[in-house]
Amino acid sequence: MKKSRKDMVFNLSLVALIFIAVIIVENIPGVNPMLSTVLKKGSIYALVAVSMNLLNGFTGLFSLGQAGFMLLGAYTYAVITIPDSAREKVYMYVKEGSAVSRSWFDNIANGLHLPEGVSNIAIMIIGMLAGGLIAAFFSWLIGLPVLKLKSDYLAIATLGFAEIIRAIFQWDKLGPVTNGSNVLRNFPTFKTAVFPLTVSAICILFIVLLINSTYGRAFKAIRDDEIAAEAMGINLAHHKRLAFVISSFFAGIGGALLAMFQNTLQATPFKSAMTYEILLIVVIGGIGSVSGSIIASFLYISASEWWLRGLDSGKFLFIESPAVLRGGFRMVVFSVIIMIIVLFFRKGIMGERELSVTRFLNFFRKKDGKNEENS
Amino acid sequence: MSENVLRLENITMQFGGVVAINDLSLEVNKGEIVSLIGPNGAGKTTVFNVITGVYEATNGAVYYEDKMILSNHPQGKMKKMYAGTNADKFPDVIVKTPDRITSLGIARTFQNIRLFKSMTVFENVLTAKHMLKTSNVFSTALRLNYKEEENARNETMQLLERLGLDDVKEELATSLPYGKQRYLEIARALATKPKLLLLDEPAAGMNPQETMALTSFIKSIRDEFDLTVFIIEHHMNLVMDISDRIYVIDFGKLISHGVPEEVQNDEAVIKAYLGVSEEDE
Amino acid sequence: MFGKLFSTCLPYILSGISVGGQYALIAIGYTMVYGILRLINFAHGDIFMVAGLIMIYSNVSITPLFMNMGFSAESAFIFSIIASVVIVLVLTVLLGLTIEKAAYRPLRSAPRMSVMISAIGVSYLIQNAAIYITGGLAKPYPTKGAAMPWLSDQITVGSTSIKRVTVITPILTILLVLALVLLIKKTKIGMAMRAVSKDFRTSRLMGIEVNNVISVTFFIGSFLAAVGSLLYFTNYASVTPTSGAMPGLKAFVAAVFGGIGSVPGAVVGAFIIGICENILKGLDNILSTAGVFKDGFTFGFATFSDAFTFILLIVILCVKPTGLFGEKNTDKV
Amino acid sequence: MKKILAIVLAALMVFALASCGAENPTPDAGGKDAAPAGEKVVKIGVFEPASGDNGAGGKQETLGIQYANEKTPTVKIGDDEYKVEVIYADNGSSNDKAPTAAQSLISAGCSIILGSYGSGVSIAASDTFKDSGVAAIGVTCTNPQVTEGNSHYFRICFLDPFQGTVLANLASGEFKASKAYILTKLGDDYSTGLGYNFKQAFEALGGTVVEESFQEGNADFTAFLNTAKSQECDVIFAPTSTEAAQLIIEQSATQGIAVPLLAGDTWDSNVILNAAKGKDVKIYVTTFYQEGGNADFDNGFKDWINADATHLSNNGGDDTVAAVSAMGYDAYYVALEAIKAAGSADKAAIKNVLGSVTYTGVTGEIKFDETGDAIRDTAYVKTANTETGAWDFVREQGVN
Repeated sequence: MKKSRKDMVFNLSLVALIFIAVIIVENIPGVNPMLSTVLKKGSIYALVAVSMNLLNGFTGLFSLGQAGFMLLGAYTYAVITIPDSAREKVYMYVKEGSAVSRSWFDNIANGLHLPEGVSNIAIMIIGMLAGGLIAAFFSWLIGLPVLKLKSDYLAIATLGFAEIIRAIFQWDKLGPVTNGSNVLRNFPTFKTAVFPLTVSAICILFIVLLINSTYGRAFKAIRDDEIAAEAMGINLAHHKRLAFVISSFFAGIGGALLAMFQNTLQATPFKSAMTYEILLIVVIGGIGSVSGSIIASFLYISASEWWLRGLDSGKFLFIESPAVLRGGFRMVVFSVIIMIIVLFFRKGIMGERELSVTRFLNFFRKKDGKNEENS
Repeated sequence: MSENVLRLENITMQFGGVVAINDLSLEVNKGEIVSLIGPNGAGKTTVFNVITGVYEATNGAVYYEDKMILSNHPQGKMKKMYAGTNADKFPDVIVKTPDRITSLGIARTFQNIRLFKSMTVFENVLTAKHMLKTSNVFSTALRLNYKEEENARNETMQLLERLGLDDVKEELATSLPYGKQRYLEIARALATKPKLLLLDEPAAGMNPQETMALTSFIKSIRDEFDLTVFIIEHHMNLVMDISDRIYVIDFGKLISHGVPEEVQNDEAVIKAYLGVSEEDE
Repeated sequence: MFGKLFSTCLPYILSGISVGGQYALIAIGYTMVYGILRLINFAHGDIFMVAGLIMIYSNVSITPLFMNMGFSAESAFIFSIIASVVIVLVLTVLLGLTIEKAAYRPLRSAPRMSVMISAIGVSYLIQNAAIYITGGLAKPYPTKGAAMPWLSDQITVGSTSIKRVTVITPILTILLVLALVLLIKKTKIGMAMRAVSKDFRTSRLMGIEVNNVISVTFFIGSFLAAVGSLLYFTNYASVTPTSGAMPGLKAFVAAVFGGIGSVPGAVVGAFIIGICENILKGLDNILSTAGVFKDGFTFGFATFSDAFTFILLIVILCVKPTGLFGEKNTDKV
Repeated sequence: MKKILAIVLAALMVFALASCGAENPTPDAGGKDAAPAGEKVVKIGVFEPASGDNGAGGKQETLGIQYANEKTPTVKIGDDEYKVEVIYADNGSSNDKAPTAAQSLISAGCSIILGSYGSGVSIAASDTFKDSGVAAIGVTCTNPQVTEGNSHYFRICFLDPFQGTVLANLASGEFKASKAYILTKLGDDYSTGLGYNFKQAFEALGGTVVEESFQEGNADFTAFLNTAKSQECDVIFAPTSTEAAQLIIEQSATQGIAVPLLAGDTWDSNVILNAAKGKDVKIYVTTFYQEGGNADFDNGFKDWINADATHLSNNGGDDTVAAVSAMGYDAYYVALEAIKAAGSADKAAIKNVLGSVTYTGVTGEIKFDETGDAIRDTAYVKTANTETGAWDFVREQGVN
């Protein structure tokens, strides 16, 4: 009890510290703006990775539908929140124009005399929640047939589901809602990394609380041994669906955040490669570790978007060799690192453990001890 | 006076062309300890799997506290292949998943220990308490159910103390010695607050001393938790010691039943056991 | 009326059969590996793509060799194609075996999820390496001019003109499959394969060299993928690093549809998927020819030509999880 | 073992962070850092795809910029001679990679951005440029949505409505077509946008259209071409990337498609010429520049391409001058003009004057209207000569 409370205080103060640091860093002129980009994308991927971990790591359901649910969340968000004044331009290739309007919200906001900043935040939150709920609803629907399937069949069925969703969203008959395969834009977006960090932190906190609750134990029981879990009175279908729906809800929110991050939205990038990317983040972080997924997300995004970019453009650290370090080399190095982790460090960074102050201290204490022995 | 807790009627379990249980009927009365024995491959575990809903019986019905909880008759392809009897006796089809059976008050242990590998001893037992919770997923995540959670933890602690597992409660379940793992499985089953406990070879792998301890342990929990116990076992000493009544099956068929002495002297039983070993060697 | 409808449908069906044959050759690799290792070899589609790239690069580098030997440009090209075909087959098989050895063998006792993740990682690696090597651009397959002279000739079936490879593909596929079925049914190694797919551990106890059997499986799978790649890219003459992903997934679905582990099942499934997908692409046209769609109305079926495969997958998994020819496995409690 | 690994990993991270700090310096420090001996540097960012579906086109556009940079590596601001450093970022032809690629240019301290080939990525990166206050010059992104409603995105090429109309005029005038088949790629703004504009114009001219679209990664176009054939369309319009174009050309030759294939500026590439060579196909494209339009540029560019194997392979293996290369070349000089006009390397100053910059380049006179679009009223129509494997000039075509 005492130990876990100590950890909680530690973790919360760590989160608070990070927030303060981010706010300070973002406001210092001259600090590399790439840092802010990495924080934004990293926090979004952290949320999506943790939600995938809830399913794959904690419940033992190997689902590859993450990109599909993100797509649902992203589109719902965009379609709901584009201001009516911009719709005509956005839906310019759709004969019927946009079938959705946000006048209901604008009327309420005007009626309440909300200042623009507040109403903007409000519609963003409504849009995100709607995105999460739509994703959750579809996951419930698809969960009815596919959750009965065993491991790899489930994986391939959810992968297929994501592809189906992508095709539906590109269908021109749905143009008045989805704008067909054309780009959606002009929806409200965030400017600072504080917004996605806050949203992700709240969502991840909820997931952590869930994992540590009696439901979380039931999920882990299903992962460890389905038959024993069932014999202990845990309804498999119900709990699997619950994990699936909750995971998809947060994937939907993550998708909405990703739409904001990208400023524009199209269905094309939400393909299986995106799911694989998130899965690999989960693997690097450690399947079954929330803090692992978070650390891995930030590491992955910083490395791929920032630190290793030099590998593509001929200059990296002290090496200058345009013939070898050309376009695509970064991703080759990256995938080799991933394969090494998958093959030789199968537990990833954290294994199934979580970041904790006691373990942190023990780590150094033991290490010191070792050093003493050596010397 | 002796009230039925569990009653099987004409249960037949057929996998493809193989009849694993053939027209088996038996009953377990309240407060009794009843054993199910038979040579290897006789279909004992299959009986447990049928009772707990893991397998759907091909034909027959299961009653719990005189209420029909499972019932089936040959359907579809099985209609033609069915090799058993009494195909028309059970018109109803009642199917329940194992968790529903457990929530009725029937808990079980497994022959090949199935603990939750990644969890500690304490968590293993606590997880079994999940079934009894009344709060929904949101209130649990937001910790609005803290009273219930605390109760569950306290009860788990008591249970561990009673079974002598409190000193290892923070250890990983799979790191325990074999015998303790068996006790943990029983503790986990007890955590669901059952009325009927199904034990699948609880003494497998134990030495004579341990087996003796287990015998008295089972008797004591029966009294303490007001249980009825249905047990599959190979250790004859334990069976003879503990059982109020014994059922013997071979090739899925009931070949004998009665109090220990009767069964011990039954020609059919002796033949079944010796016969099999002859063929084996 | 029906004559017109038939001539409208025919080209779709023909290209469906052709692409179905190519899917079939990939699907066999999936179904055999899954049958034995219970592993979806996500990298299989990429092996197929790499086979295409090997063809391109080896042809480019070998043609000058023959020219230096004094052959005319024309014949140098043809010799080079023939030599390249051999190189493609050999290198693709080597790649398949290497992947098995490096990425799957070390994880043989690991949980299934780990192996699958490793497969996804390999696929990721191959695609990224291909992007690096090709510079991310589509590479034209050597079919032009005198190259692949016989396969890419035009022939006329009914009223449609198609490449000869379209007709050759299904025939070659069926011949290869017959040979493979014979191999599995009649030879010793085939028997070992069947044993391993039934029960991994017991086979090992019975003295079967399981690792050898698995290697043979990967050998056959990669070989057929290379043949499939030759046929596929002769038809669709350009290779991109992601060329293998979709055909790979579709071939896997075909394998599931036909009943995973069953070679004839995979072939039947592949043809069904190939034909359905192509008909779907032309369904708007067919329906308006038939008079069902009037006044230029279209539904946009083509949008769902890829998604259809997955709809089919989900339906088959829900209705008959074992596929058309699959066998049922029950878990023991 | 684990611990050592963890420590090594942590050390690597710190190291990487530190080295990046040095490698991607802040805009102010940039000049001094990269160029020793007090040389002043102004940075131009090139936001182009080097991989993905539009990789081939993006590389050719980049070549034009590279060539221009090598020809004119310095710019005079006031009295100071500044070195022009070109920074490249690959947007992977993909909208989800675009914002980070754009951000990497900004964090490298670019004063102005050129690109991108492909409208979708330009739209996706637009807000990133806007937020940082840097101006961007679209080289060949023709979708109206790129410049519309903002003050930082300019472009030197014509727009889809213009190009669509030109092509529709061509179809109905030159080929007397009354029914057109339009094949676009799902999720590609360039493709769907141009397809839409063509349809509008063609229907206004009294024609009818059959529209279909294909999924990304589709390799089998025979089904689509069959539809075009059996619907008896007089012309096929396929505004696609060159990747798909190769396959469309190859397969329409096999299917014996006799009607002309029409396409927009993307098809003006030697990839198309190579695919069409020796085949029985008729291909017509509209484009920005006709090889031979400026002999000095053509010869210089060809020599430059032939001198370097990497350039040659980036240009698709031969020395054909793609229109996008010429456009890239011009864009670079427009950027230099803007820097000169601003009199500083400051991105805000450049943005303010960019709208009023005029320049006469190899592709003609470049002048911006109030939305930031180039004022252009002619396009060049070319046809692929399947025997020589070169473009034949057809004519200049305007809207009327």
